[in-house]
Amino acid sequence: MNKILTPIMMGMGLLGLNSPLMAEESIKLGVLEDQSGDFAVATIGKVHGIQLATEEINADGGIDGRPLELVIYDTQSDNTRYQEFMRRVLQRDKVDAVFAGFSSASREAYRPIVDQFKGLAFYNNQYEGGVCDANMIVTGAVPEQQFSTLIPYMMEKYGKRVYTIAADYNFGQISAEWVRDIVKENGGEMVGEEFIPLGVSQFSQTIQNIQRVQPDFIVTLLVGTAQSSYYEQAMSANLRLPMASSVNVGQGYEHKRFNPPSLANMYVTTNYIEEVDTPASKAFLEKWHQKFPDEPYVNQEAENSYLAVYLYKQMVERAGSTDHDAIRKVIAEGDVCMDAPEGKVCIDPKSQHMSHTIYLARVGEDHSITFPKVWKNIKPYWLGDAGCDLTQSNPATQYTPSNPPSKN
Amino acid sequence: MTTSTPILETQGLNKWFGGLHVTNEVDFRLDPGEIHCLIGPNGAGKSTLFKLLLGEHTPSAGRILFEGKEITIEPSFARIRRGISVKFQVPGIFKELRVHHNLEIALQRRLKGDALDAEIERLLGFLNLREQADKLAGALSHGQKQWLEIGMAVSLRPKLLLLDEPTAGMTPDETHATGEVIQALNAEGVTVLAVEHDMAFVRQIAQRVTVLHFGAVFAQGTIDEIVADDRVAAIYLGQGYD
Amino acid sequence: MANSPHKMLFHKRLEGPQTLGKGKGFWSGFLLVLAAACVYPLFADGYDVGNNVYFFNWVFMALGLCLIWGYGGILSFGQVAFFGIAGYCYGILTINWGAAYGLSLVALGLAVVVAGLVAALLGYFLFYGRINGVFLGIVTLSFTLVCERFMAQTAGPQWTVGTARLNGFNGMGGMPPLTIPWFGNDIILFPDVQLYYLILALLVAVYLGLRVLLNSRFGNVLVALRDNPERAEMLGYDIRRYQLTAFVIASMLAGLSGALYTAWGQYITPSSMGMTAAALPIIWVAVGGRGDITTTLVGTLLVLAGFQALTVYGSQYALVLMGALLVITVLAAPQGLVMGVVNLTTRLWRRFTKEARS
Amino acid sequence: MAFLSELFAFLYQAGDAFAFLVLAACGLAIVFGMMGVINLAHGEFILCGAYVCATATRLGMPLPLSVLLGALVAGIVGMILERLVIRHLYHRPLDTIVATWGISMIATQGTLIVLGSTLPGTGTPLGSFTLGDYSFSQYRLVLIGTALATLVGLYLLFTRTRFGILARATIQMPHMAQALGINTGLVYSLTFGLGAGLAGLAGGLYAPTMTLVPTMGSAFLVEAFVTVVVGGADIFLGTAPAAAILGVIKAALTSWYGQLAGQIGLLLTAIVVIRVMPRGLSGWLLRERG
Repeated sequence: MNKILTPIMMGMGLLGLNSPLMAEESIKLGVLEDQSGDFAVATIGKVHGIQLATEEINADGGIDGRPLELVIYDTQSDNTRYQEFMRRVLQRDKVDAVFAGFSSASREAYRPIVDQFKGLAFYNNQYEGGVCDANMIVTGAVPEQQFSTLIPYMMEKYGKRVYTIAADYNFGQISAEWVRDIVKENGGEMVGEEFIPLGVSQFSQTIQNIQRVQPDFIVTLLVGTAQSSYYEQAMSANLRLPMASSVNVGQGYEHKRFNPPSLANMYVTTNYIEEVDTPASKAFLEKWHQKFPDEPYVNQEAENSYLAVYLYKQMVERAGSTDHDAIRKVIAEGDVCMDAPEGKVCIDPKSQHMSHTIYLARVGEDHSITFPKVWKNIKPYWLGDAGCDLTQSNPATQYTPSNPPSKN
Repeated sequence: MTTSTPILETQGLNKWFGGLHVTNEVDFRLDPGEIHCLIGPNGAGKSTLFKLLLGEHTPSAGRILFEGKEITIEPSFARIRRGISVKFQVPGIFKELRVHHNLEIALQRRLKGDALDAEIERLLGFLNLREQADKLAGALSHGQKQWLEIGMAVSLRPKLLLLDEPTAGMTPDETHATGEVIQALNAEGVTVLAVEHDMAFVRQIAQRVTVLHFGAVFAQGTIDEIVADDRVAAIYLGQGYD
Repeated sequence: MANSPHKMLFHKRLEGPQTLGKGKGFWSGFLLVLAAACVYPLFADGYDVGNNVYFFNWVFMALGLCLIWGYGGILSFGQVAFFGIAGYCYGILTINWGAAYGLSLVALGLAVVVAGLVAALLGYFLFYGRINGVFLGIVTLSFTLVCERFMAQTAGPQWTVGTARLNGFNGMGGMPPLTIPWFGNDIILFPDVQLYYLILALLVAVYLGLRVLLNSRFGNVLVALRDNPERAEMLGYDIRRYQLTAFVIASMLAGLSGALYTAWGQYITPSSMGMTAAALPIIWVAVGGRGDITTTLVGTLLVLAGFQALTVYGSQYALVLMGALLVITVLAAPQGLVMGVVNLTTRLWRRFTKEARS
Repeated sequence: MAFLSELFAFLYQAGDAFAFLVLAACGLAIVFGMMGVINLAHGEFILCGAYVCATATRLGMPLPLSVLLGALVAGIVGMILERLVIRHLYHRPLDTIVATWGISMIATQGTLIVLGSTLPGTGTPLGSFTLGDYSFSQYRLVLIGTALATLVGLYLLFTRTRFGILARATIQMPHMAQALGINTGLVYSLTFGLGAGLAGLAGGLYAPTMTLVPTMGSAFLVEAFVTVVVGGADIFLGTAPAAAILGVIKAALTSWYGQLAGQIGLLLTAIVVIRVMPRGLSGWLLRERG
């Protein structure tokens, strides 16, 4: 049994947990995040967010008097590790809930296992949307929240000729589909759409293709460190068109990492970034930096992860147990809300996704951030409208706009 | 003798490597049952001719016939199955495998079960390698490696045996013994074509000799005729004839 | 050995020059380990059993790679391509057919066959084109990367086979696990005790089957052509055919791994055919000892368990330690760590018995 | 004019792809072609060059010097690794794959642990110029020029200098070279160091244009391998023409069918070329001479 305890002890060592709370039976949370490999840039903050929330909750008496315990594994940006460790936390460590996954592929890798063992998993990432699964709670933003705000704003401000470059996989393709539909609805025109395989780092040709058609603005849905080389290369070829994105800045804090002005004039919709200038946000940041003084950036996923722990606390306290059916009954009441650092958020009972405050962040010439617009209480409406209703049935499937739930 | 179907025949055989003409219009006949030696100075094209006969190179032009059937573009293994066998100049054995295992691999296409074991035993005795049967072939002495390879080549029961400098690196005694083995095989009906430098050895075994020079057939005849040919002496003198 | 009389053919083939381990000692040890493996689930929890099934899944691919690389001298960097192809096949077939009436087992078989057919096609191209050495490694690597990149962009709805969506980079899910029809009450093989016994049985069958194959005439030719292909050809063997056969068998084993993995996790992704995934089987086989299937089997299980433990306890240092393990293996125990240990103990044992005798 | 600017645009793209392939591949080609070592840690030498270059630039060193410093450091690291690891593996080419893979894992993850998940960039120097409808980065022209200069430099190095001649002699006839009193160990070290240094050069040159992360080397590796395989063992008769051909193929496919076609086309070209010319372009050009 020693084997199992070690990572838990490590987790607690980090949290400085030796309080008398230990006497009570603890609530265990599994944390599977990529602390090494390709995705580490954006995910280490997620683990910190969970640790910070856990420490605060434990200092405040735990959940219903029971302390929180973290079981943390490094999934190395490797899907097979998610499969191994999801089984481990559910079967061996018998955790009450799991916070897991950065890439959608990793989520799809562990989802069958969560479903098999009737686990409860929080996916705290912005993603392409569409997961309709009773065992999943998604706290990240989805395309309808980010694009239904961003694209009309951009079209109004810059014009109706739009060019999309997107990573050539599910996230990019589905997001591009959303952009296409919204552009059409608003009477605009897609003058180009280009999909870039993951791992591509050379963009001269793409830059030329864009120059050929002269769009009013570009939607950049590029993912991964190799693809983010695009901005530097576009800048050096003097391609200075306005850009719109749902994925940059808010996740990989490119405006901090790249030399200005390569990201100048980029507009991003995000549910949180550390520049958000509200009292709640400032207080949150202060706590964060006290605990993790070297944190390079607090991104939207870090905040999602932080608030997810509090949401879980609220649901368990209202349900009076960690039992999943009891928790889902609480969700079905439709008022699981909290005041998060970003503002008020609520869980939508139909899709178990979350409503957000959406900030429009604009990157300036010197890579400073301004917020020309803020939308409050933007709901994840699409899944519910399309026919996913987890209070009625659990299809445990991921839908896309071109592959919606069958209505019957 | 030339009236019967030759066991091996080449017609107008040519091979170019880039601009290099290494086999030049070679018309060559080998009669069944003879021991024939191929000589010529270094770079005369002997090895290339061997490789063409074995199918390791494909000719640029010309035909190769074995027992009257065309084999010009047949892959090597198919030629071996027709009854050609070869012993390479650098011993071609399986160095990482044990000696008896080498022989087993050579024999297993023809024999199996007890007959295979018996034949391995017989060959080990014949090759004087019984004590080394469980050694790795790579650990044998040079002479023993040569013998092992001859054993493997012979175990295919070939009709035609190609020998590429079979006595290279051997002591005079070993050389002589090798000659006797070749003659014994020949007596059992195996046709032999050997590339050889050692003229004493050629004299010991050869019934006919072909001289190659610049890739072409330069002279052909018995060993005495060849030795008497001043032109042959001249091309060899240019090369340092020993 | 040369004059050992031929015993029963099967027995003779189970042990021989190409495989380590012979005689009563080895086989009683083998039975002991097998018995231990059989009763093990009685003493372990569901997680450990399922985790072991996960490890077993990969061993088939490692054994296949050992066959072509260790015995045939052909380093294929692309075995994971067949892993992925069979995995996707299993997914497509079972999503369309369902798992009733033993159809999931039929799908497993078909997936392996498809992997074999693709391997036959690619192998024909390679071996009959006389491509070998490092070039073969690069072509097979390119092949698997093409497969990966192609599958990664199949997220759109147009990439659907029957009712199965390929689903691009996110991977295909939703296929049923292996299911055995049982008098109207199907046994669903979730990664637990039942699946454990099925995979264990398969593993024993494949292991013994490979031993027989390797000690047969086929195995003889395979090691011969690794050692000296020219000589092997000049003994009348069509070495291309032997290489191709070995490659197809190895690829079918990789396919078996892939289909089992897909059934195990109900999930398969293009990353299974990526660069990192491609290197893993080579690491297992190299560290274990590619020269022998037993050391490969043991080594693969040890490396898999070791790397997992490193990831659990070594956190971010795991990858560094794995890398160091590889470099040290290659430098200090070129035949593989397990093989090195075997050799060392044999040597010590000989010395010990010699001293005891004198 | 429109036609001319389109033509220039295409040539610029092909040249850009060519430069990337040449710079990514030439270090690998030397190590593989001359020493028979498959260096899977090639990408990590590129990483080393890029990181050193970026750091030096941030500390105020002019970019050309930083690039050279990156190449130098990568070269020295390469020589050390040759001494410690590669040297013991010359007779086991397949084992070099395994060992260098291990080194690559250590280097990538080690960089992540020590230096963090990313390094700030330095920005691309020089400006842009406009021709017709398009504007182009001037730095890319510098890259193309550097690629050509590197090829010329290597040619001179191997044909005109004592090191080059000794290196070729040593690698073709190691025993003979040893008998002649050449320090063959040193020659091997220097050759491997040269390969690593060229990788570092590529890293330094591309550092301003890319995101600097520990895994950045992998962006180069596959394309470098494809170029070397298509080219075969000889860098001048192989790598350079292969890079040119592949550059044109990639630029054409990317411009007509998108990036995916460019990527897959590159890999398929490699497979077909190997089938038709098992020893690469240079093997085909020098075919069967030996």
